Amino acid sequence: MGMKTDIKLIDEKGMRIDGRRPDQLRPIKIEAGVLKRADGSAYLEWGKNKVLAAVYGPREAHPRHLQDSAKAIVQCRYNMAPFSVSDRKRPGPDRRSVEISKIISEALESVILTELFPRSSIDVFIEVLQANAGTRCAGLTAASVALADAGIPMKDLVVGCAAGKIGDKVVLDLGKEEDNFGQADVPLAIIPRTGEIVLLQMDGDMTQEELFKAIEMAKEASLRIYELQKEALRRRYAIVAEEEKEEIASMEEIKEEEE
Amino acid sequence: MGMKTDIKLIDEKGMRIDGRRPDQLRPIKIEAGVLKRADGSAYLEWGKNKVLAAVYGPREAHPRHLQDSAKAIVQCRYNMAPFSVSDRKRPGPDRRSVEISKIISEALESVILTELFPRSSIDVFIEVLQANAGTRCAGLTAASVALADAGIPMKDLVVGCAAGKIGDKVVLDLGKEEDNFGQADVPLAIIPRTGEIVLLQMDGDMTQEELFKAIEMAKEASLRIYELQKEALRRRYAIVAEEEKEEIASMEEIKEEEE
Amino acid sequence: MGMKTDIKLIDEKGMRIDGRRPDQLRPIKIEAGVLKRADGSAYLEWGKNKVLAAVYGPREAHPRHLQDSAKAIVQCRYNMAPFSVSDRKRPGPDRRSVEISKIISEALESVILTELFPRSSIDVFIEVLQANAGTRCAGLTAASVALADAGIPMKDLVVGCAAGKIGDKVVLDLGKEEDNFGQADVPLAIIPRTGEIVLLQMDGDMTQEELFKAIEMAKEASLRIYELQKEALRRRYAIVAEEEKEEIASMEEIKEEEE
Amino acid sequence: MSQETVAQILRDYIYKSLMEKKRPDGREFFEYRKIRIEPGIVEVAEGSARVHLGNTDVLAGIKMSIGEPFPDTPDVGVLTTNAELIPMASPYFEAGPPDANSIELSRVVDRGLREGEVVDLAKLCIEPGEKVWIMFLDLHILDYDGNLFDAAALASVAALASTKVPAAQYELGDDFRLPIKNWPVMTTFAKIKDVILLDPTLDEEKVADARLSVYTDQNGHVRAMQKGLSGGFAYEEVKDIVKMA
Amino acid sequence: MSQETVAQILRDYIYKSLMEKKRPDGREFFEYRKIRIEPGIVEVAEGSARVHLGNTDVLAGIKMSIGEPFPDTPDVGVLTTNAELIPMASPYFEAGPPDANSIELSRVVDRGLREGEVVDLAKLCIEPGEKVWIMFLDLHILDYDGNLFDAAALASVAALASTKVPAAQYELGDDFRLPIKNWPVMTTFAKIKDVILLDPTLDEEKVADARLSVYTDQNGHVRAMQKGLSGGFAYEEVKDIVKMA
Amino acid sequence: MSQETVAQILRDYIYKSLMEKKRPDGREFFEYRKIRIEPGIVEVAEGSARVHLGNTDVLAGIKMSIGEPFPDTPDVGVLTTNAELIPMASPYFEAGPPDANSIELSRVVDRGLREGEVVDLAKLCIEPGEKVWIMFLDLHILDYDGNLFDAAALASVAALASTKVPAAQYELGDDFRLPIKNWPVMTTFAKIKDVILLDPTLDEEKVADARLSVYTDQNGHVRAMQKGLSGGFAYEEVKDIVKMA
Repeated sequence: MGMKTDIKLIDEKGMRIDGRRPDQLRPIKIEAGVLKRADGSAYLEWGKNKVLAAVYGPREAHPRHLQDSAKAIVQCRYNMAPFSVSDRKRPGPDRRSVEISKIISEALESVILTELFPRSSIDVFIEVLQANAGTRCAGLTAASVALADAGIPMKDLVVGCAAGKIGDKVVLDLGKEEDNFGQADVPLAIIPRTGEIVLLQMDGDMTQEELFKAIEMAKEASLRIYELQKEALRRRYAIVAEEEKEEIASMEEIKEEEE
Repeated sequence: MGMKTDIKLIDEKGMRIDGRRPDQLRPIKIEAGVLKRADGSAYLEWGKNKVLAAVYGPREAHPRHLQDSAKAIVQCRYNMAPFSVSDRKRPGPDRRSVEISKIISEALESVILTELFPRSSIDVFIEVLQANAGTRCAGLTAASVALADAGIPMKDLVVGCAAGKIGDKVVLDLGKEEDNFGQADVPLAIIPRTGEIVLLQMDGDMTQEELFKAIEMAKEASLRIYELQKEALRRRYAIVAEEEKEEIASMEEIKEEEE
Repeated sequence: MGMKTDIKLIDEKGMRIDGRRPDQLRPIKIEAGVLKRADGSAYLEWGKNKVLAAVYGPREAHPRHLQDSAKAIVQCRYNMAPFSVSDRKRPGPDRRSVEISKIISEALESVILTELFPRSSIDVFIEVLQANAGTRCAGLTAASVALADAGIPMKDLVVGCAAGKIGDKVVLDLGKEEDNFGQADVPLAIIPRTGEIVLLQMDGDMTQEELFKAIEMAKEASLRIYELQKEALRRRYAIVAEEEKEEIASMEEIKEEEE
Repeated sequence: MSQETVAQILRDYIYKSLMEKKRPDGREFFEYRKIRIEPGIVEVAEGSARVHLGNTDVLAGIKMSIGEPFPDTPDVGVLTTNAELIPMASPYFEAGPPDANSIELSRVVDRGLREGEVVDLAKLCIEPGEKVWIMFLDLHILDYDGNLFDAAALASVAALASTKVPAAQYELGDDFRLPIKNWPVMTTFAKIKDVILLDPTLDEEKVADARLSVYTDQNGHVRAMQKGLSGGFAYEEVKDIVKMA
Repeated sequence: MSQETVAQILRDYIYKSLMEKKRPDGREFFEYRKIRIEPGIVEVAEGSARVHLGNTDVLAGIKMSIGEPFPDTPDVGVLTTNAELIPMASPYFEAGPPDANSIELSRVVDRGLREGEVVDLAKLCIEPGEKVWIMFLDLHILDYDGNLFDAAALASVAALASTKVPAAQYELGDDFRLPIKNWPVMTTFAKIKDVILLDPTLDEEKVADARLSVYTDQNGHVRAMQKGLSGGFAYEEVKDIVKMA
Repeated sequence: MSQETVAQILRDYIYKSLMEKKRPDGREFFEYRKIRIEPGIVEVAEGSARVHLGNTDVLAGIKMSIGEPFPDTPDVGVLTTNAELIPMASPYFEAGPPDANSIELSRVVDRGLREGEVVDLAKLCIEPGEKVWIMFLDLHILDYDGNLFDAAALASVAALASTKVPAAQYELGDDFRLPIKNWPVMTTFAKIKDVILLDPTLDEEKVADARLSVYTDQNGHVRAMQKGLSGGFAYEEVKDIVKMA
């Protein structure tokens, strides 16, 4: 936050540099079930962010000393592809991605019925293919769809969304310049059904009122994103049902052959 | 050893640059039981050296392939805080601290009744908060008090102390300039009760006679340090006894409440 | 391959810069059983290459998750000593040696009767003491002798040998300058008894016909190297038989003493 | 007893205590533990402070040197924060490179210092684009009884406030005190079932559902926040916590 | 069922299928799977391409910067290849530094690009001995269903072909397309018992005895080869494969 | 048989032997094993020597290059020592970064070379504060049968003595022999119960209580010492050993 600049982030009409209104999200596109090998997956575009999420599990947690005899552990690995940012990022986890992996793991754990799978691990892999501010919220949103696609029992989906402060105004879903030159960023994640906040960070400079307004704005927007998640899953189920029909048909063919 | 210098390490009266006589130790202060979480601990100031030692165990040795079915293993980790020296030290073990950890582990193992705790590990952590020549002896001396504070059965305490050669004279307990510009350093550790030497290193240039004189000087001094160790433990036991009295009293209160 | 140069790698008479004919190997010297601690070992000089190979096993594979319940795993570690090349090589595996270790492991596995030793590991260590082009073939050839020296049951020995293209000619066994400034290199390894090719790499630029000619040349040469391997093992067995005789004699002495 | 049984007993004990409006150590729900600050205890460091927060014990040390600024901020000094959860402090800390917990700790403290504008970094420029003062803040956790965030944040600010810039050594004039701009405060709350507690101990953290740390400056502005653990907060709870912080 | 039992069943199933001249997915022995190439999908990278080879899914990205040439090749650009077998792509891939498989993959692809002279490196020299263009090719394996070599080689060439050199950004004239000299092709065969197959799937690779990859240019010249797995090829088999490649 | 049983049998066997004033390999208590030195066997290195001490086999290689001196010693050359306990040499050595044993070995040898002033480092300065000769001494342990310290120290000195400084290659005049000032000797003793032995084998080291290495120069001065293992020495024992060394 807070690099100095002459860029005017909000114009006279209250519009943002990419033409959005203060409470407007960037365009979001979600597709579930995009990978074959993973147990569940999702692809998400959020503005210029491009994110893949994959889920494996529940499977045996290893190494063994990680196992919890009372519940499954949720292990998220958030990773940025080396080519996803302006200057090539060295492969492997840096400190930032370790922290993000941790808070996303905690947020996802809040909805997964982990007690159903003692000694197991539910592994979530988020790959940022192109980054453009807001990748942790995008990754978490995609991961939650991938978990549903994998059939992991959950209380609800989780939705990530950020709000922030730029040009002394509270706005939704900061873009890259807004993130670089703005005054505050508040990434959060909620469980839409209960309104519980399961991820919350903030950095910058905000009065309490501004902070509360930002949280409310992000909460409200996350309900819209929730609909996109559910829509992606509905499309996915339709395709799966179709494929299963075909599969059953072809299995019947095989049976006939074998007979 | 042996950087060239014009500094006169011994003056005409045979006194050293910090005003000590050849056979004089720097001031030493020991306090036992300074940490709550560890099973045993000690804080030691030796001249400008400031050292903390903590002991955990006997506890299950892990990873398992380290376990010895006949005895406990003693694992010491000597570590310098990044801010403990003039130029910041990068965190994590360097080659010097790996070697020191090894020889301190061996010296401590010589007094611990390891055969009482098969398959266990006794873990000793030495943190150098400020370093000023002689930290391995200071750390070992503190670690031995921490082991006693943890109630680990031992044949005796171990005492570390160095002697060396500066300005062609054999002297006790080199200070920082003496270490940098002197001619030889002989860190050693003994078991006071038996006089056994359990740590011994030397580097520099000494005749056999000088070496023997240095060892004798350090041996003699270690008996004085031994008294400081025992005194620290006596003070510690007095406090513990006091606390236990209070605890019993308060437990009796609780009992009364519960009744 | 393919650094530009003015060096003429083949002269008018078709001879190479080190005086060899196109199909001539550099001098090769093999000695089996050169180390005491290892279960089997071999030392090999191939031109200026100097290579040691040692074998341990079959022994329990560890860590355990590497174990294969149906057969032994073959783990080769190809390593270059830091002083084996012109510019000191940093100790530890680099990407090149990881790849070479992998393909040598695979080539050796092709002849070892691994199914006789489930859950075991057969560990092969190749140390390049001096490198001068062709170390992977030299290492593999030595390793195969070391395996035989260790008494590991094998279908046959494996022989490594390279051919290549320099100055538009296909030649055998490239030397260092030929490797640096030549047009193609084709390292391969065969099982002499069956003619099977168990290691094959190529880089450079060759027509199909040139490639086939290179393979044939290397195949033919490997039969000559095979003879050197067998000769080294025969000499080794003779010495072992001699030593065993002496050992039995001395054991009889001991017995007599004991009686 | 298995680890799970021990955990269950601890949970039951703390729940029961909280239902009776008591914390295990006798504190009120919104009462801090006793704080003791010892600044300057590592003389060889340019700055240092040891903070005892109850039995939690954190030592912060500052080393200063001269180096190049970051290309995108050529005229300000550089502050680098590192935290080591050394195995001395807890049976659960292991030797080795920083794990997720110590990385989160150092990053949260670092964001707090940065966003809270604790050090006036503009005054640490020597030659724009060429030479600036570099500060290394190292957090050494000596004894761990919960709420590392607040203890570490406090130790960091105290260590920075005690720091003398060693200008003389580099022939850059007299040594001077590090210019401190703000002295913001980190306040951490834990949620156990539906109870919110200030300054949790280790035992309380172990049974907590969620944690929220709020970094506020002297004007009551929020400068940084970090939520932790796998439970959630209702929005009203967040509001209450921020107002209290 | 134990892993070995599963492997045995797979083996039997595939053998039986091959004996009947059928591959499990219905392909001919020398038939490639469907290929889909999406160039330029990572706009922030200077070049990129995603290749779907059946269900194998590889994303290649190119980042360019300016740096020093290698001392022994002072007047040509530098290409560095790295492959990450990220755990997203397969339950058998683990997080962590590149293992032997990913190192082999990146080295084989790198050799192919280098020996096949795909990029005209001589045109990437800015100042001989001082400044050249540096290309980082990163291969991100997203979904793994066998034959990574061919998919990765194809994605690499497609990504390079899509690359714009960001000259304007460094005030070195207009951006220009990366000069592509050759467009060679990697072709991988697997041997299962005595059957040779083109473009093996993961299941086929699992039961294969040996693998051979051949990199040929537009003139039919062989530029690189790599044999894999612990089985061998008869010389005649190698010849047949090279002729087909 | 369990490892402990094997160890016990070895212990009993060696004790019994020593009680009868015999060492398992027939040597006297203060007798060295046969030493064979092969200098210069790695021609590509600037210096090298292989030392066979009984069945212990150590190869030392020296590589030289030009670099910057350390800031606090601007006018002398730099010697860096590294030891690799490669898994070839013993079933107990593992591949990977140097462990405590190899670090101790390289540091003890390094201290010996440094304190014993083996190389006249002052003659290796090219331009004070700018350019000096850098020596890398790499110790490669090929076969391990005890007493690595003495074998490695001997191999190091022999390798240094065989070293030619490649001055011509850098256009700094003719190549010249590395200037050797002293040729000190490391002597290692083991204590088993109350018996002191010179040059312990691996089996003897395994049952030893303590070990003492003494590095003495041609004037009988002691230049370095290192005690090892978890047992102790009486002061009189140390005196006897030093006098013998």
